[in-house]
Amino acid sequence: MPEQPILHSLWIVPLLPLLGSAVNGLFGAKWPNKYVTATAITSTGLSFLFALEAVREFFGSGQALFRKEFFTWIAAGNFRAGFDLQMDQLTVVMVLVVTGVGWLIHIYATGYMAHEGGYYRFFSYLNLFMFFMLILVLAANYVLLFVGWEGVGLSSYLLIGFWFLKKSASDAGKKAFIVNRIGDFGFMLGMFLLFRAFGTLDFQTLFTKVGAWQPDAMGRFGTLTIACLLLFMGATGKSAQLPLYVWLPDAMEGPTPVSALIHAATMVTAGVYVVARSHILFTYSPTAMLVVAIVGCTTAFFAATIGLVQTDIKKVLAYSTVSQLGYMFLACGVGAFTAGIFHLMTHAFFKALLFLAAGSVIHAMGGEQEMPKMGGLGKKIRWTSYTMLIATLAIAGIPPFAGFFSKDAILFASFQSETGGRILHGFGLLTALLTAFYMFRLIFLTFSGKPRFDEKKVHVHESPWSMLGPLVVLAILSVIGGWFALPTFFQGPDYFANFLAPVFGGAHEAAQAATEAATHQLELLLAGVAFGTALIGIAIAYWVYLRNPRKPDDLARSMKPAYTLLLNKYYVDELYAAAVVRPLLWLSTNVFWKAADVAGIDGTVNGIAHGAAAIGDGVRHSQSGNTRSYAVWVVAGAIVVLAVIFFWPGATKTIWGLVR
Amino acid sequence: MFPQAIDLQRVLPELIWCGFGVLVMLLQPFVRSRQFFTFVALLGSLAGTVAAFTSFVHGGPGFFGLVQSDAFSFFFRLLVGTVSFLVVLAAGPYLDREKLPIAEFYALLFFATAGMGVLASAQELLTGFIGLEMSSISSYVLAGYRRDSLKSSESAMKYFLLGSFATAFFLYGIALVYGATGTTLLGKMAEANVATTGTLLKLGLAMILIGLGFKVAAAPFQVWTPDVYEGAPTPVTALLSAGPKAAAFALLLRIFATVPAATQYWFWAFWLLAALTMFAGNLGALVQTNIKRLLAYSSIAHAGYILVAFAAVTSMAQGGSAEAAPAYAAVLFYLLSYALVKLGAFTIVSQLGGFGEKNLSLDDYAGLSQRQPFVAAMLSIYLLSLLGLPVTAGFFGKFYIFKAAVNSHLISLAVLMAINSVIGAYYYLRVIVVMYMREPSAEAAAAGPVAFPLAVNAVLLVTFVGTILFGVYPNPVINFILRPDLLGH
Amino acid sequence: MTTPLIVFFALAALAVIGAVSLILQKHPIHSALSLIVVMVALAGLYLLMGAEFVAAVQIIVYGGAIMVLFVFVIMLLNAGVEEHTSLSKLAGPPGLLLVAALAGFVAATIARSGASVQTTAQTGALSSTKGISEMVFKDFVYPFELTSFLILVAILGAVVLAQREKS
Amino acid sequence: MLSGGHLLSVLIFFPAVGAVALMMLRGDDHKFIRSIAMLVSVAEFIFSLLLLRGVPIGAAGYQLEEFAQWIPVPPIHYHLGVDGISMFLVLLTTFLTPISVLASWNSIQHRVKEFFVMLLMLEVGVVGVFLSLDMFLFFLFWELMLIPMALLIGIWGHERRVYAAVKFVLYTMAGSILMLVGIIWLYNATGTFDLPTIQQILANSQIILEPRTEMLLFLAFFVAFAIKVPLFPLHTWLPDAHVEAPTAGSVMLAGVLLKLGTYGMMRFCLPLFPEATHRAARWVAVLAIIGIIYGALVSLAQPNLKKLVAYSSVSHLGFVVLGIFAFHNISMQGAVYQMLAHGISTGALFLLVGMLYDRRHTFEISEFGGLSTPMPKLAAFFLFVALSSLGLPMLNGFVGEFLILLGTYQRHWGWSAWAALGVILSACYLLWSYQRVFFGEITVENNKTLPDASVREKWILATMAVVTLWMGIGSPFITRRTASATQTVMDQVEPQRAYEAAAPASTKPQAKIVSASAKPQEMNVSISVKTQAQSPSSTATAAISAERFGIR
Amino acid sequence: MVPTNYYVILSAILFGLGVFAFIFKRNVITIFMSIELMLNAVNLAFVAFSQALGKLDGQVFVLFVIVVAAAEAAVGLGIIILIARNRQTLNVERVDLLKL
Repeated sequence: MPEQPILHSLWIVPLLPLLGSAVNGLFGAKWPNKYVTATAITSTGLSFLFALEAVREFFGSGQALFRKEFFTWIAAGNFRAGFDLQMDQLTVVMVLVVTGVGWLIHIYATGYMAHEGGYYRFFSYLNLFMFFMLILVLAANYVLLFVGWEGVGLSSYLLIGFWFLKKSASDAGKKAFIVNRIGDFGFMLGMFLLFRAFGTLDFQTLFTKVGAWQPDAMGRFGTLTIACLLLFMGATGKSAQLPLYVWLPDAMEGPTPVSALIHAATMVTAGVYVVARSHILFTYSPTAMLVVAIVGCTTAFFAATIGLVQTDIKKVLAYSTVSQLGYMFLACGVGAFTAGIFHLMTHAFFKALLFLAAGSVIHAMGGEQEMPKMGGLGKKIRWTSYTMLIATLAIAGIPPFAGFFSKDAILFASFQSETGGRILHGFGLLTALLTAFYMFRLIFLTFSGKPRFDEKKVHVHESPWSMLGPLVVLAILSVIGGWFALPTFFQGPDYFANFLAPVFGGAHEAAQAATEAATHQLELLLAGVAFGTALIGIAIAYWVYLRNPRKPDDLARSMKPAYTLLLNKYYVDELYAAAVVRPLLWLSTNVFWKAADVAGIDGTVNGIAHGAAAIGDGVRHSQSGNTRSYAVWVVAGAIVVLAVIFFWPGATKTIWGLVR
Repeated sequence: MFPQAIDLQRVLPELIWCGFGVLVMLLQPFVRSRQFFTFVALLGSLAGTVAAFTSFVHGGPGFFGLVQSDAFSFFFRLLVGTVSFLVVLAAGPYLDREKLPIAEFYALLFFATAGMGVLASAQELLTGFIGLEMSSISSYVLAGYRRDSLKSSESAMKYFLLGSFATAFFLYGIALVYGATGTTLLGKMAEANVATTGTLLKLGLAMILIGLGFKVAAAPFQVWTPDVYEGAPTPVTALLSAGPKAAAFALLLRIFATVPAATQYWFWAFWLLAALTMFAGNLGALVQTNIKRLLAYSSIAHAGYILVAFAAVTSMAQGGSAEAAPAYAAVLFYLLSYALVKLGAFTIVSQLGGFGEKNLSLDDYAGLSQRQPFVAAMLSIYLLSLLGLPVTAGFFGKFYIFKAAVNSHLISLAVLMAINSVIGAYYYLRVIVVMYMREPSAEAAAAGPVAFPLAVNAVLLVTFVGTILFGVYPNPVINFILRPDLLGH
Repeated sequence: MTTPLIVFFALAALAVIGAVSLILQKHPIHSALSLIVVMVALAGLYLLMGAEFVAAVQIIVYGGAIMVLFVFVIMLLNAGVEEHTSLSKLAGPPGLLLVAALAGFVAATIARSGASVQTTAQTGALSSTKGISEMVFKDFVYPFELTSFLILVAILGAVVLAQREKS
Repeated sequence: MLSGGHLLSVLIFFPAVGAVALMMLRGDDHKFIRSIAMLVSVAEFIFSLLLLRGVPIGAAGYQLEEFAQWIPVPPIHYHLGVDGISMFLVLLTTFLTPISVLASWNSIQHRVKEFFVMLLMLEVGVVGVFLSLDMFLFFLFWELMLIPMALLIGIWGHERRVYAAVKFVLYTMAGSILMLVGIIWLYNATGTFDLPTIQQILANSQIILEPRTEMLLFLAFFVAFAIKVPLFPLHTWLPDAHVEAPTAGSVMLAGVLLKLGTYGMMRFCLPLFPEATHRAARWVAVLAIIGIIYGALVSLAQPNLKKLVAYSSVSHLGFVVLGIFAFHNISMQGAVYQMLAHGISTGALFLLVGMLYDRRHTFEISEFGGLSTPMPKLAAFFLFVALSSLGLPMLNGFVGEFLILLGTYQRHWGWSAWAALGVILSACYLLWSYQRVFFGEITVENNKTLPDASVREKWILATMAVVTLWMGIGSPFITRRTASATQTVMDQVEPQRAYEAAAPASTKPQAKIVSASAKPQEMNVSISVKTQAQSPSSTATAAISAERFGIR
Repeated sequence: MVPTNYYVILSAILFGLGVFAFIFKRNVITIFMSIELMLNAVNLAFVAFSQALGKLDGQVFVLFVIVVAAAEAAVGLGIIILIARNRQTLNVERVDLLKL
């Protein structure tokens, strides 16, 4: 019995949800819902508790990094991939977020899904997701991380397509998986390259080995740069960045708790996590960093613009998620990994809350998701509306809500970064403005104003406490979640940064240095600017949607092309369909299969066969049955034999003998 | 006193066979019982076969070197003896079914066998010629044995006309060789000075090759084969495909084993004949729907394979006969395996043919595996052996020929042979497919299984066991035919 | 031009003419007769070469027995003028060409290789019938005996084939 | 000189005995026949488990050898032996046979006896191929297994069965006959059919094949194997054979027979003709990659479920071939693992397709749709298997693919990158077809009432699933045992790094990578050092090949 | 004295004519005759050679050939009679039941 029992059997943390999933999957079909609920909640809850205990022990042990190899999973030649788990501060954040938020959402789901068919299936999938997500964040090497990576993809596939009777749902699930696969393609190649370069994929050894290298200069595509970019390709897939973000909006086909857990709080942040986890590699490659920053920034802005006009409440949230993830990458890209993770955490809180609240709204509306058909719900479902309002304030970046601090940290860091900092910062602000605008648009459209639905048909009702409870908890978190960074505004330390310092050592130092360099005023100024923009955004939203509700349609009419463009999400899906999907299908069907395979290769083979048959028929017809012809054949044969014997090369002498 | 006993002993099998032939003829007017004749015939062919042993034990040249009783002739005597024995077994029921006179058949069979024996042991061209004629003329008659069948008589006519046509070539060849070398003794020919008499000898040998090429149905002399095989009574077809062919090959082999000039001149001819014959046989068989005809074509193809080995022999024999030993072995073993298989297959065909040989088309074999599983299995085994699949004698036969060909660097020929065996696979499979993968026709199912009398089953058993045995354990045969004194020196 | 040569050419011409007429004649009987002419001519040539015995056999067996058999069969089947069908495409011009090529080639080859056979012949002592008999009954007794069986086969075959069916 | 009894002979001939026993039985008592067949195949499987004990971990060379004179001239021996690679392939065979017996429990209703006889004879042939160390013996079994398979397809298959069967046989024969020529040619060169001896002779360069000859020999063997695999342009027999074959036939075909090709490459092409292999490698790799992508795309286009699976194996086997011809011990290990994994998962896929066929008597995807409503269990299994086949981590498919790509990348990053596209595509076609078959509303009326998996089917699928999972997690159990064997192959094919010289001109970034990292070179050094240690003879060959490459 | 060559060439010509006749006559009997003609050509060659070589065996061969010819004649004519009986024709071209 070691002094840290749980820490030394860390596997139990992921294993519990797996057990829950297996139990529910195998036996749940015949069980009443309450057993299923019990299994699911207890398994995830326990795993949360164990996680807490493990964290406690980890800090108790006081070591920078806890790492343990449980068993070898793949071994070939000098390659070894083990079932190795590790724990450090970064892991702590992730694990707690995953298990904690996950658990809350489980509880929420018990209420939300209560009347759905396939209840057991749902929770089995959800637990499975928890398992893979925990593997992802606990993994001590890239291969095991990849297990979680693919696994969460799978579970998201399953959960998005949970209502498999709906074609749109199963389509969305398939799309999610395949798009992720495209990212994974890059991720795998990245791993291969790393292994080729360093001969290992263990975080510890690999990162120490990197230390021996000198960084790739800006614009130089050395091993590290390529490796980072490949890894980042995976990240774009998983975290829905340009150009692979397309699956996330569709993913809203899944039940809302799923959207909250997977497509807001946890899975989609995996990409950010990976980048943060491999920050050493990235810091060694400014090029890659820049790429990350640009992609993040662009995505943030791009998604925000789309979010402006979406009418489906979940779609709006989806695009805002994409946009927020963009922020996180922006943070990583400018070297402020701490800020990135910080935002990741706060985002997990308020975005989960947003989704859950939205779910509660939908629940209240009896499945209605179109905001134009809502309105005036504020009075009817107070808890929901207030919690959602908190979350909105948080995401809009209104102090003292959590979002403000994290977003501010990011904007500040981007402003600081020497490569194109101003531009990045500018776009960041703009995005903040848009975010504030469309989020309050959502709020106003949903909760205030006149009801735009038939009150007789729809009986709006507040959700059960099993759903509201999590909302409240998350609301609290969304408020206080950012206060770690509060002291920085009074020259105090950034607790969160210090906490993560052991992990982001180098990078953090850099950030610190920057902070020192930057005058404190500047920081305050920037914070103020950010706050201002947020307010402006809110103001516009208020002006447009509450003061004069005609306005939106006028605007839409006045700038029709832009509006339609945004409404159709820049036609990216259509573009992909036209440029990739359909050509590929056409090619495979008509060229590869019908033409090359059937006609070409098989045709040739059969052609040979038929040719042989034809010749055979010829031979057959030489059998005229007429003795005289046969005699001629014999004579012909005689001549052949004579000719061969006399005139074949080697017998030429005799020819001359004849003619002479 | 001449001839000495030893001379007689060295041709004992032939004497016995001829003797039995005469005996049967003499008994024919007095005995009515058909079984009796069958018994005598079995006895005779067996006796001759056994006698082959004694004449092998007291081996050596006989009649001033006209004949040579050695391992080689022993092997072929044994082969033709067994063949005739099996043919007797198979023919008995057939003749009863077709209501054909039996004694004459056996007598002719005996003389034919004797002729083959002579061919196998002849060491002198004219003796060989006589042997050839004995076997040929008797087979002409046998081919036309079903007198009132148009097909049978026609096949007899074609066989006879073309056969004697080819014989004339053969004979002319002998004459020219005689003129060139002043002798017809193969042994003496070896000493003949090729340089002075080159052209004439070459022409003579070419003519001989033509004559024998006809007998072994090498393309383009193969034209007669399908017609004759189809028309002749099936047991006779079995005999034709197994016996005379083997005997003719024996003479061919002996000639250029002993006459260096032949080895020297014949190589390319064999190369070409082999290629042509393989393709003619296999391609022709592709489109056949009459099983007898199909097998006829396949036997052409197999003649082609054997000729490949001949080409190998010729190209190896440059380096002395010892070099060529494996190739000889290949030829001999192939002839053995082939004879067994063809006998078995044709026996089944003759039995399934029914009265007047009506059911010969592939369609009559549809779903045979369900009507008569064992017969179908047997036939499939034979076909697979012809195809050259493992654990059948045919596999080793083909393997040895490939080996011979590759040994003598005839890669091109080997590849051609490979291609051909694939083509061959197609039509052999076709028969198997029909038997196993198609449902029997209504009337066939109604007719029920054809009875297989004991004698026929005996034939099948022998051929089957032989095929499998030599397919798993060819050692005894191989060891025997690989002996250095195969050709008695 | 010595006497033997003249005789040779005369007989050769006769033989060839006979052979040609065998081909040209429409009626089998006439063909048979022209074949007999050829045989007689050949017998003459044998005599010229001093092979009396062979010549005699040629006349007696061939000209006598065998051809009589032919004529007999022709009569038996009272075969008329042969109908001139040409169903075989091959046996038309191509056949002609091939045959010409073959015959020409053989003849030419032999003519070329003439040197190989020595042309002087010892007549007289050699052509003794005694010598032949000795060979037949000593050196070649085995094939000779076999021929007896061959004849048997022939008889048997003829009987089997030609006898009228009882049933 | 030989150890360990006659286990191998038993393994080869026990099913034959069983088959004979079956033949003796009366034809009409189907149940009895089935159970006997089941009994035999299970017993065989249990015997084969003894191999695990017989082949110690890390032992190089062949174990449990059996050696007996068979035919004096040419010297043909009855020489059996097993190493890490063949052992697991044998295990795969003996495992899949009872599964197929079980799978054809009800679906085979006419000529039951013959069916099981054929199945067992097939097992005999396959096991024989894997275990024989004498080339002649190898060829004999190779041909032997042809007929049972052809009959399985041709008698118990579907509509176009005859065409498929004949096509299958002709294709295979076309290759194998040439291989026979090659074998004999090799015999002429070395004077023996004994594989280890020949390897010795060639490795010690007692006989040096001149490049052209070696290449021809290599091709003679390679084509035969490539047809079996099937490699890209030679694959067209496969879809027909698979679609027409009965379920058990497909399982054996996909599960085992295809592996014979890749096994042959490992066992013959690489060790015997290293230089030729090296020269051919890049072309083979190109074909393999084409096969991977092409197979995937074509299966993407298939309206026929079984054909889809068939084409998917073209794609998967492409990975194996690539792994073999990348000459990296990791990829080699991966190739072996992928063989086994593919055997299991594709076998399972065919089983499932067969179960669907038993219910609906069609393979047309359009005929299905929404099936997970009536049959959730079957749907779940299908998803599971599909995931394993598309290489989801923690399932068997991943390990093989990952190792192959990883290993290949170490030598030719380009190949690996192209091949990795197959990973994306496999997800596409499998998930798309799965969606069309199982998701959505039920479109066809008589799909509404289909029964879910029966007990028997559940047992089959459960076993498969367990193995799949186990192979996905416990891979070292296998890789540890195959390591030494694959290493041997590597040493034989790669006596020295002459290949670097012959490697395709690397594109710009790769050059950078190589320059940037010191690691790979170190690895190479270590490997080549190991080579020196393990096979001292190899240096000679090294020299030869070196100057040969110099010539080229 | 006549050179042997002349005889042999004559035999070659006769042989050729025989072949010619075999192919270009339709009547079975005549065709058979042409075979006899060819055999005669052979005989001529034999005798010529034997005389040239000064050996008797050539003449012995001639005897054998004649015997064989007789045998063939017997059987052949038997077959011809059979054909004539079955087919009511002597034209070989009409006897083509077996074909393809």
